[in-house]
Amino acid sequence: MAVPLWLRAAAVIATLVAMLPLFYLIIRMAQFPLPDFLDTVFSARSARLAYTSLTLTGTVTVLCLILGVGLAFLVTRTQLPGRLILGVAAALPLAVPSYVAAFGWQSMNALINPGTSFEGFLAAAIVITSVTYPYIYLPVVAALVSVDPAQEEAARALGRGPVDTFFSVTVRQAAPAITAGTLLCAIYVIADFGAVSILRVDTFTRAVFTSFSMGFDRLGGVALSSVLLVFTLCLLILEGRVRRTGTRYSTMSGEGRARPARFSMGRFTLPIMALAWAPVLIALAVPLSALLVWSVRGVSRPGSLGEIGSALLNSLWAAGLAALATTAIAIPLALWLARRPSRLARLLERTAYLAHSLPGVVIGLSVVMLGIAVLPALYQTMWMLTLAYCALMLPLALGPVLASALSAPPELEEAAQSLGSSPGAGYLRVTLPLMLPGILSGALLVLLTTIKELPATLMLRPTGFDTLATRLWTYTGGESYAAAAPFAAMLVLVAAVPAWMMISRLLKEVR
Amino acid sequence: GDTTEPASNGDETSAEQESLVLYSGRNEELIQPLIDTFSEETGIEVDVRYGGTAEMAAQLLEEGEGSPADVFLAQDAGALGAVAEEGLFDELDAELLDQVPEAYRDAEDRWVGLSGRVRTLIYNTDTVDEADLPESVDELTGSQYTGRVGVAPTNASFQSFVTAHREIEGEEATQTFLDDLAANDPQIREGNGEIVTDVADGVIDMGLVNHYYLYGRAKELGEDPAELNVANHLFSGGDVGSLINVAGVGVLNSENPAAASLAEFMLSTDGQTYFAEETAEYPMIEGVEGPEGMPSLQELDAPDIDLNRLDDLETSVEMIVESGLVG
Amino acid sequence: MNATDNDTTMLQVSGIEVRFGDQRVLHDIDLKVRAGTTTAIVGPSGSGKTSLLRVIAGFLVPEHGEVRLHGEDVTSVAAHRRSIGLVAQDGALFPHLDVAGNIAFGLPRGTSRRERHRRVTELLELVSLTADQASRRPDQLSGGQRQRVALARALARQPEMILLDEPFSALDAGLRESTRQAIRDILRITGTTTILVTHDQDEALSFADQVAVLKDGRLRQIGAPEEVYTRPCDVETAQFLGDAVLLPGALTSQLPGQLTGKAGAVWDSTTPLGSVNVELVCPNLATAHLTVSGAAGQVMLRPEQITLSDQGVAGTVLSSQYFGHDTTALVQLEGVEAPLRLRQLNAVPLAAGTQVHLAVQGSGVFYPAFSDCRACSARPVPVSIETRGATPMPSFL
Amino acid sequence: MNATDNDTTMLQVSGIEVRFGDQRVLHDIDLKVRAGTTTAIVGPSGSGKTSLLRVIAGFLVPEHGEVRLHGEDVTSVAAHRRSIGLVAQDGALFPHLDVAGNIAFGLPRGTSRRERHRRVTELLELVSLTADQASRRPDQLSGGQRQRVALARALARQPEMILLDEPFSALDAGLRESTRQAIRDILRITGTTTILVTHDQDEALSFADQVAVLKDGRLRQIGAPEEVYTRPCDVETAQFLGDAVLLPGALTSQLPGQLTGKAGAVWDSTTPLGSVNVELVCPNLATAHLTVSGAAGQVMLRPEQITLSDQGVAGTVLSSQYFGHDTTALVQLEGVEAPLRLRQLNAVPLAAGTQVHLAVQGSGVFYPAFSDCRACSARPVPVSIETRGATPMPSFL
Ligand SMILES: Nc1ncnc2c1ncn2[C@@H]1O[C@H](COP(=O)(O)OP(=O)(O)OP(=O)(O)O)[C@@H](O)[C@H]1O
Ligand SMILES: Nc1ncnc2c1ncn2[C@@H]1O[C@H](COP(=O)(O)OP(=O)(O)OP(=O)(O)O)[C@@H](O)[C@H]1O
Ligand SMILES: [Fe+3]
Ligand SMILES: [Mg+2]
Ligand SMILES: [Mg+2]
Repeated sequence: MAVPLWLRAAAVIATLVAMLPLFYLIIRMAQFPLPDFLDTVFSARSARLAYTSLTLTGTVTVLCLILGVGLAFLVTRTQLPGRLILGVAAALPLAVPSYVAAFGWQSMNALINPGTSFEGFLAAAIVITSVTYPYIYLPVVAALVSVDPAQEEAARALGRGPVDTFFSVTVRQAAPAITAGTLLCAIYVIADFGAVSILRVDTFTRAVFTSFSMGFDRLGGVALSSVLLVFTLCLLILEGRVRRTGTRYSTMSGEGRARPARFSMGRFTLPIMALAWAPVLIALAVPLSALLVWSVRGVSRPGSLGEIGSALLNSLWAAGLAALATTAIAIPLALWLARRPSRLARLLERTAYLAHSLPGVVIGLSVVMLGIAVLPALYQTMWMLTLAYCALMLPLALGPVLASALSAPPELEEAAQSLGSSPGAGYLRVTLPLMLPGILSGALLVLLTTIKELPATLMLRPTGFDTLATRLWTYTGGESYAAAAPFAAMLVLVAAVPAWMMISRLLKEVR
Repeated sequence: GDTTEPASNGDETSAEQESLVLYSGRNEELIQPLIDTFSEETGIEVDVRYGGTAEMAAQLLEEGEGSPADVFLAQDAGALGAVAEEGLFDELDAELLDQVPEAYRDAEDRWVGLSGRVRTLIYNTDTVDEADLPESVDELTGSQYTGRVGVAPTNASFQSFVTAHREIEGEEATQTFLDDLAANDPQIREGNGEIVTDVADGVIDMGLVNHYYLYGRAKELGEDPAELNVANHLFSGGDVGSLINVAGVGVLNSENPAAASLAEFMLSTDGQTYFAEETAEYPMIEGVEGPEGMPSLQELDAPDIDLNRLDDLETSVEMIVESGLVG
Repeated sequence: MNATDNDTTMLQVSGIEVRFGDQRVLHDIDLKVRAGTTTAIVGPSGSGKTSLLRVIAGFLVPEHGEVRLHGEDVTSVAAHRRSIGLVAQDGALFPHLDVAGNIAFGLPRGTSRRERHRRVTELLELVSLTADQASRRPDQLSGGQRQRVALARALARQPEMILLDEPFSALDAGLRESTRQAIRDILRITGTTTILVTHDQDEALSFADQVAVLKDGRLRQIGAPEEVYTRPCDVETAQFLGDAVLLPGALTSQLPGQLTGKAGAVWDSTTPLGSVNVELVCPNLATAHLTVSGAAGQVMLRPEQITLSDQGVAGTVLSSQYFGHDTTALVQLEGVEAPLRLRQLNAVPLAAGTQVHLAVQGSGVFYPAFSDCRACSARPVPVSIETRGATPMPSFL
Repeated sequence: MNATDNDTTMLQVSGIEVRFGDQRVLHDIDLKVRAGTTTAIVGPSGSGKTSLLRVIAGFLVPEHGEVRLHGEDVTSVAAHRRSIGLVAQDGALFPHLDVAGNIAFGLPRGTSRRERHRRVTELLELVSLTADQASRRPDQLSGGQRQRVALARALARQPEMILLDEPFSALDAGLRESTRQAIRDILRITGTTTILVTHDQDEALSFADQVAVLKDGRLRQIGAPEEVYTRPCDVETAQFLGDAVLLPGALTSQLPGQLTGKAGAVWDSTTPLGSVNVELVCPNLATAHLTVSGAAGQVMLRPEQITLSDQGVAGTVLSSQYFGHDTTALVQLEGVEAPLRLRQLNAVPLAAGTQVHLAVQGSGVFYPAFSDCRACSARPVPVSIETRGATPMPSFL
């Protein structure tokens, strides 16, 4: 069915606005003298950084895949005792910012093995994996919950055992979700700064940051960012290859489907439970107990409850606005992609991922330039901050919103028109309500990621506007770990709420 | 303060002018109480943005002339130099500048130091014998220190130190020093704070930091600085290892008289005493006590260097990168 | 209710042509529907039925041709501005609204709360649903109930015309017939002009006043149900509308009272089942030289026209199938290649190998072996496993 | 091919009981299937057909009862270790594999490449698919082709037994019959024991050697197709298997040669259509006092048993429906409340208002008005719009 012109226009405008920071990068790159650019980009150091970045991304992504898919399988397809609690707990590490996790691991290491240091490639891989795997786990749970169980039964009736069936049939059905999650996860690793800087692994993103702090070399930072974009482009092309076209609309009737068989683990129950719980517990317990240790050991005390309260409210306000705006941008683009994916629509979608792979400081600087040059009145207001968040978070919202648009049957829009609704009213009265679960998931994901965001927030927040993340930064910067602890705890707690909401909605299906 | 410029639209100017925007690259915990006192005393409202010194400098450079900032408070002279180079700072009042020794301010009067910090070698008193400590920073490349020294090469203080090294010892000697240091299995850290923590925890034996980290740690732990298991070691004989650097301030919008008032306040006895007490840094004006347990600014056998020349960070950074200290 | 004027043409579709890319999906479609009547469009899967409906509803703009409602050209009027209701195959109920919400969806925007309630109650009653069911969600309804809600929703707007796209195919056999009857009654009561798309010929024949047969994007035949079933214009149509027995035959002499070589002429013919009266059906069959005595072709009979009779032609039963209400048997005649099918009501299935004697009741249809008719293609159709007809035996494993 | 030994019991299911939470879905099911035969399980939606199939396939472990294959108890053997193939309603083809990949999926793991290719080719041929179609994706196939791929995939494993869960319901009427016939032929050729689940009684009656009627989780009747159609054990079963004409009746006298009050006894009865021979069908109907002369009840006839006859009882035609191959008419008799339906083959529909005279052919079935039988419930069933039977007229808008 045709996509109304205004909808396409809305999608283009909204997405372009969200993509403005990318233009900055291009403008800045053009200003950078070509020989210097080439020198910076094609140097031995670059090669070293690229090698580290790519191996770290590869390692973390593989670890996340194993962890994410494995946990999703255990939660949705087995009779493991307590699998629902496991299911919820496994999503919560998403709430832990990578810098808090890295600090936490270091503190715990100092406590347990005094005299040793916790740093380097392996440490970074472990820490980043521990907070990134939910990017794969969540969509895979969603996909596994909706995979047609009839196919699994067909495989079993053809003589295949449970594990065999999972790998030869189930995983293949969940493949689009898995690749999409893997993409997000890989891009996250590429753009992560907090953990790699604390754990001292030299990646490209860290190099971008250091070129800002070493000699205030903006252009060098920008030049290096272009390499990040190239990495992401490669990933996007790779994912585009793997991603299957052809969309399946969900059945409208909602008739009770058979539930997938859930396997008993027999005598392996205990070892498997241990294996499943270990990473989840470690990912959660290490940073949380570090916070506890901080607050017990230090003498610095946080300000009043009021300070925590206002930081919390500010966080929620900023992240809520970001979630609202980002999903609002994602909706027309998702509808367009779902109904009539033209080349332009697909291009816009891919571009959305590009910005997500840039370090927050680059996005921050680009919005600074934009604000000063174009909209000085809005500079350092919530609007500019929200714009930066939109640019950073769009792919997070786009994923679930697009999935829900794909599963909202287009026939219903025609039905609405045949009942006298104009196409626009049809979207509003029928499609949007049906997309609500996906819109909610997207908004929640943006919300919880925005709460954790720091570099762009610091640069663009209205003067005097303190969020949990900036407060945490203030106190850790002043070495006041005890004062920082409640903010970190609050940050994890607040982010855990959307994480919990998302996963519990999914797990309703496998109860 | 007085309005130097005739008010353009009549009536409500003075109330309007009594506020200013401060970009602070220094920590809020440290700065905010001082600002609060300033506001109380002068009635001038200060909107402070806090951020990292480097990120703020980048942001200021990006904002250019359109920046809403009136004053920039920076952690180190290099950042001030970078912003000054872009021509974003206005000239400061000579009367104000005269209070500060020439060594600690910009030659072209674009910024002024507010507090001084000394590079030291912090060491763990349990694992290191005082006698084993080096006389000069260059000795750290020796084999007896292999794998024992913490360095934060991406930190601005370290970069300023390298710049000073170049000024005093020459480019070649500096490159050799950096190469040898990099070859001596240094313990690379992101910041000074981490080096101090690791020295105290016994992860590493010693590290190149600023003097006041010791005091910060004592404060956080609620202990007497002298009781800690870490101590500052000063290089002697004007060794470049004990460079004195400053945190300072520059004014971006001198049309706002409140900006000058703030700089003035920070260089007042009250302001300087605050810095000395809170951060254990060296005050810049005469008549205010320096940190307890440290030699005074005059007593310090500091290298003879013009801080104005520390703004050429670019070459230093190149050399650091070249040496491989930064990945 | 509007549109009860029985003598007007409600809808006139002419010269419609639709393409998807290179593929022409509808060719030169002409169709006239009178107010208050029911038209069934039948045809195999992919023949273009849904496309034609979408042209009428306004979701598809044809390349050529025009759609007139009450004589007014609406070809380029947007779907929501035509007074045409559409009921999709599975009802397409809005899953986020309850039954009452779904029905009220079609009411005009300004309708007051009270009026809305009144209309919904009225419509619920019309489709025999209880007030208790009004607050259910679509997924709590049975298939038949869902269909009726979809119909009520479409009727809420009081459209002049309603289009039903295979409304019963999702229902099981038992439900299908009762739902079909209920809906037919409702449409009669409200006097709504209806077009029903189906690929079930039983449904088309029993539901409609007029049946239009679509094949490969062309309208092959339009007529009353009895006419298209007993006098299909070509072999394919014959096979689509039910089991067809095809016998080689030759015309012998024309029966008196008809024009020579014209459609409607009745001839006598010889077939392996003896002498059978046959009709010439194609209106375009104006080539007299094909319909002379001795002209060869195919004679089409329906299996229920073949009866057991002591004086009939002898044959052997190959197999038989029991359907409860009737039984079919495949019988091999001497000298005829393909076995022929006969249908018996209320009979015990004939055992394979039984010797039977067959006679013909009523008249058949004659298709000349060669025809230069352009409208229909009366060549013998290759019988594949997909078409309704004899099934080739698969080769052994 | 395995399992061609015709005299053995392949599958024996006994005392099966299945619960979902509080709801008992299957009650005490006993079923015996002989090797090489085809059994159809019919029943309305929700009656438990799929659940029974899932118990047999091993996807559902029953609360009570056991499943025996070749006499061996497999009740708790995992699904993939039973040699039972399953073809789900929509085929459940793997969308990520092409046709050949889907078929090869069922081959044993160690199969060599060449052998794999050979078997796939063989199976493709068996289900009449071309090599060209082997590389298509499932979504590029028509519904009928998909069903045949699903069957080939299930047959690749050479299972002793194959379970078909409503395999034809997704197909349109034309395709359905040809696919049905093709699959029946394949199953016969391979000698595979088959259980077919359906809610289409035509399909059950024409496809199977044995029909089992399931209602509300209980097996109501098991028997040959003719038996369950002509002698259904109760009114509900009668209505489920086709149109049923129910007349009030009273027994008059038993015909000689049968045991009094036993199943199979034939009596004479009086009905509004005159004297009709009726049979007593329920094997549990051992209560002689209910089957004495004068006992009242219902007489069930099939519409095709009622014929037009000059000497018959007079009635008025209310309406008639044309189905092509046959025509049904609703006739109102004097003094009988519900109109009765009659079916005519090869006839012109009777116009409403026509006076007709009706007679009965063959014998009917008698259901006593009250029965204390526990196995079946021979009470009159309330006729709703959902059940196959007369449709109440909806009230006017
Ligand atoms: N959007 C489209 N793009 C390209 N081809 C189309 C499209 N819609 C339909 N077709 C093609 O047009 C032809 C007619 O389709 P249509 O849906 O009208 O058939 P139909 O008679 O309704 O079939 P069915 O009984 O299967 O519903 C088919 O060959 C189909 O593949
Ligand atoms: N997993 C389940 N949980 C709870 N109830 C179930 C489940 N599966 C089936 N049921 C219930 O069991 C009953 C029998 O279901 P079953 O699927 O066996 O019926 P069926 O005869 O196959 O129906 P249909 O013809 O609609 O396929 C139904 O009432 C259904 O709602
Ligand atoms: Fe009984
Ligand atoms: Mg269609
Ligand atoms: Mg079922």
